[in-house]
Amino acid sequence: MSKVIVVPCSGIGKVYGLMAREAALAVTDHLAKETSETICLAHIVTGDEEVTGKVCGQSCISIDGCASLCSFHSLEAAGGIVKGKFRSVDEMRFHRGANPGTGSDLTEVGWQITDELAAKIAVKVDEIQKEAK
Amino acid sequence: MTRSFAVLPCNGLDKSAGCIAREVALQICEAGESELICPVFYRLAEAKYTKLAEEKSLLVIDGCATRCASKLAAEKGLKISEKINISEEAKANGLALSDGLRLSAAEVEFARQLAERIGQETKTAQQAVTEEKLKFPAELHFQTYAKDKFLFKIPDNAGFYFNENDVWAYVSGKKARIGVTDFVQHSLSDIIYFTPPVVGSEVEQFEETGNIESGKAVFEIISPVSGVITAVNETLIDTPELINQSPYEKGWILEMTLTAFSDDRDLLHEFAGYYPVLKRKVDEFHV
Amino acid sequence: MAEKVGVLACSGEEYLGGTLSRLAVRHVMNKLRPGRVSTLCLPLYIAGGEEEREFAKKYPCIAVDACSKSCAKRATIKYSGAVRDVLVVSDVIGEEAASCRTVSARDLKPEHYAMMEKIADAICLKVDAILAE
Amino acid sequence: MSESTFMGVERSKIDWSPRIDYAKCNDCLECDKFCPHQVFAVRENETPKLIVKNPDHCVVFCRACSKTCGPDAITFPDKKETTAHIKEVRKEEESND
Repeated sequence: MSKVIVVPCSGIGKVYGLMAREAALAVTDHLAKETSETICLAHIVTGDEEVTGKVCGQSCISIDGCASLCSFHSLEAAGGIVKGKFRSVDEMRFHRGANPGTGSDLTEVGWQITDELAAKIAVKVDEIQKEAK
Repeated sequence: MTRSFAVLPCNGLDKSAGCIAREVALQICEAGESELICPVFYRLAEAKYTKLAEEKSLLVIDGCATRCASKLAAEKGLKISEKINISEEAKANGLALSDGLRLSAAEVEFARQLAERIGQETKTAQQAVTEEKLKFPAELHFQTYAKDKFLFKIPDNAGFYFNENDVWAYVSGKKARIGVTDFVQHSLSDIIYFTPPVVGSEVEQFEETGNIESGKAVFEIISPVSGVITAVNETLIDTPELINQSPYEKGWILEMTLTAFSDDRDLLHEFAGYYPVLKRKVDEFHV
Repeated sequence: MAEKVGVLACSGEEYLGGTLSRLAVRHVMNKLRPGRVSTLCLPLYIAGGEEEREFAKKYPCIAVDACSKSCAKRATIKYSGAVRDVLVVSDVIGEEAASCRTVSARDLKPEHYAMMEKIADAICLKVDAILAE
Repeated sequence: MSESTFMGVERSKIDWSPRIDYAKCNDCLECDKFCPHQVFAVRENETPKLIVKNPDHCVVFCRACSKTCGPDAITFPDKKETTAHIKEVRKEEESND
């Protein structure tokens, strides 16, 4: 069975981009290593045949920092079937007033929020895999 | 007939205002069908209380200006239908709150009267203001100011007024729609919370009417005009990012019936006056 | 003379080079050349980032790519026109390091930060050259 | 940021800034942490520790810092009086022009 493609926005300007990136890596490197993988978003943006071939028609999860939904839109543009749509900024609503860090470094609470997000994404990966069976 | 609410009091035990908020809440609940939301237990019983707040109209009782109960409601995405603030009520009634945490006789009486008033009040303000509909332009025309990669858009349609607190009002007849300018949304960046004002409440020019908050800061929405609030953009409670995406259209904050526009106008800019103010702010305050 | 330079990192999620490109660009923007550099979000090109596209058309831009796929460069050319210069991370720190699978900031060691600084210095050389034109 | 004018009136002619009631203030400094305009200043080892250092940096009609104040130690001038004062100054300046 093919792996679920998990793509974060990695937005460079804000901490939310880093949180999305780290949540994606936690899923594809640890929590759902066997069942998910990531692909460079920059590569998807170029629209190369090589990469659209990998994404088109596949189950994907987008993890965006903010409401611009860069990852989501780029995955859709490449023909991916986005079955899970997450935003790190939404997690902040459960942590009012918390300082998650900067676009370069996360604080302890920033990592904690990122891990919570990663856990939710891992559950979604499982669901998508079960559905596929 | 007494009205029935889901009552969310601040319950703060470290101040007399909090203790009075608790007393008012208890009295309202004892007098009728209203039910209490315990702010402390809310942390553990989210589903129960969220359901309750959806079934009944929500009355929020804040003790002091910190307004923890309102903030809790906003955080949980609850729609507030009425709101009172004990410190403000006390001030309006000429009652000086004591420092002690046990209620004085005067405070008990104050709480009783307040509870009675809320239980019986009818929403006259709200009923009175639904007659005229606001005509908002189908299409806005923007002028922009670019700084680095940021584009600041300002509508130059007739009918738009701005205060120097970066809040706009679109005025049409007796009605106005209010929102924040592009400068606010750019400076705040991703807006995560919207604390709405209460429909039916009366606002004076330059009074706060709700706030919005991002990871960077809280922004008080300072009303450019005086009036009675007739509508709040409720979609912003769940999707406050609409203010970032569309501050003049989908991200509008509230509508009101104007009460003193000819006076208010003296301290408002039209596009030509606000545009240089915005430019100066953008140049000074790098986003 | 240009007053500002736009810098785009590929921020690739698959290799260390992507992580370092992202961090190095942020380092240049915040610490080494504050006020002279704007970072642009690559995936915003697709998600409708009018501001990013317009900036890239108006100001000279440098693409910082992790590998020879040059996604940042090619995406910028596709959506905004030209790039003024390109830095390929693997040219600075070597192919092997750039294609290492360590991607998360959780796993970065002092030697990775040393590489990041090397890349940042190389970006500064290019920024300065454009600003001096 | 400090704004040099408000509605065309020199900022220094408008008396709008937080007033701290030191009998209530508990030096929690939440107001200072909150305010992005450096209105307050914190002085270590001095009494009072918290002062209003740059009153003219305060955004006219903003009262947001008072809401961060647990002990309710911050108040602001009367809004109506301030509004009337601004209108008056504007009128004076117009007639001088």
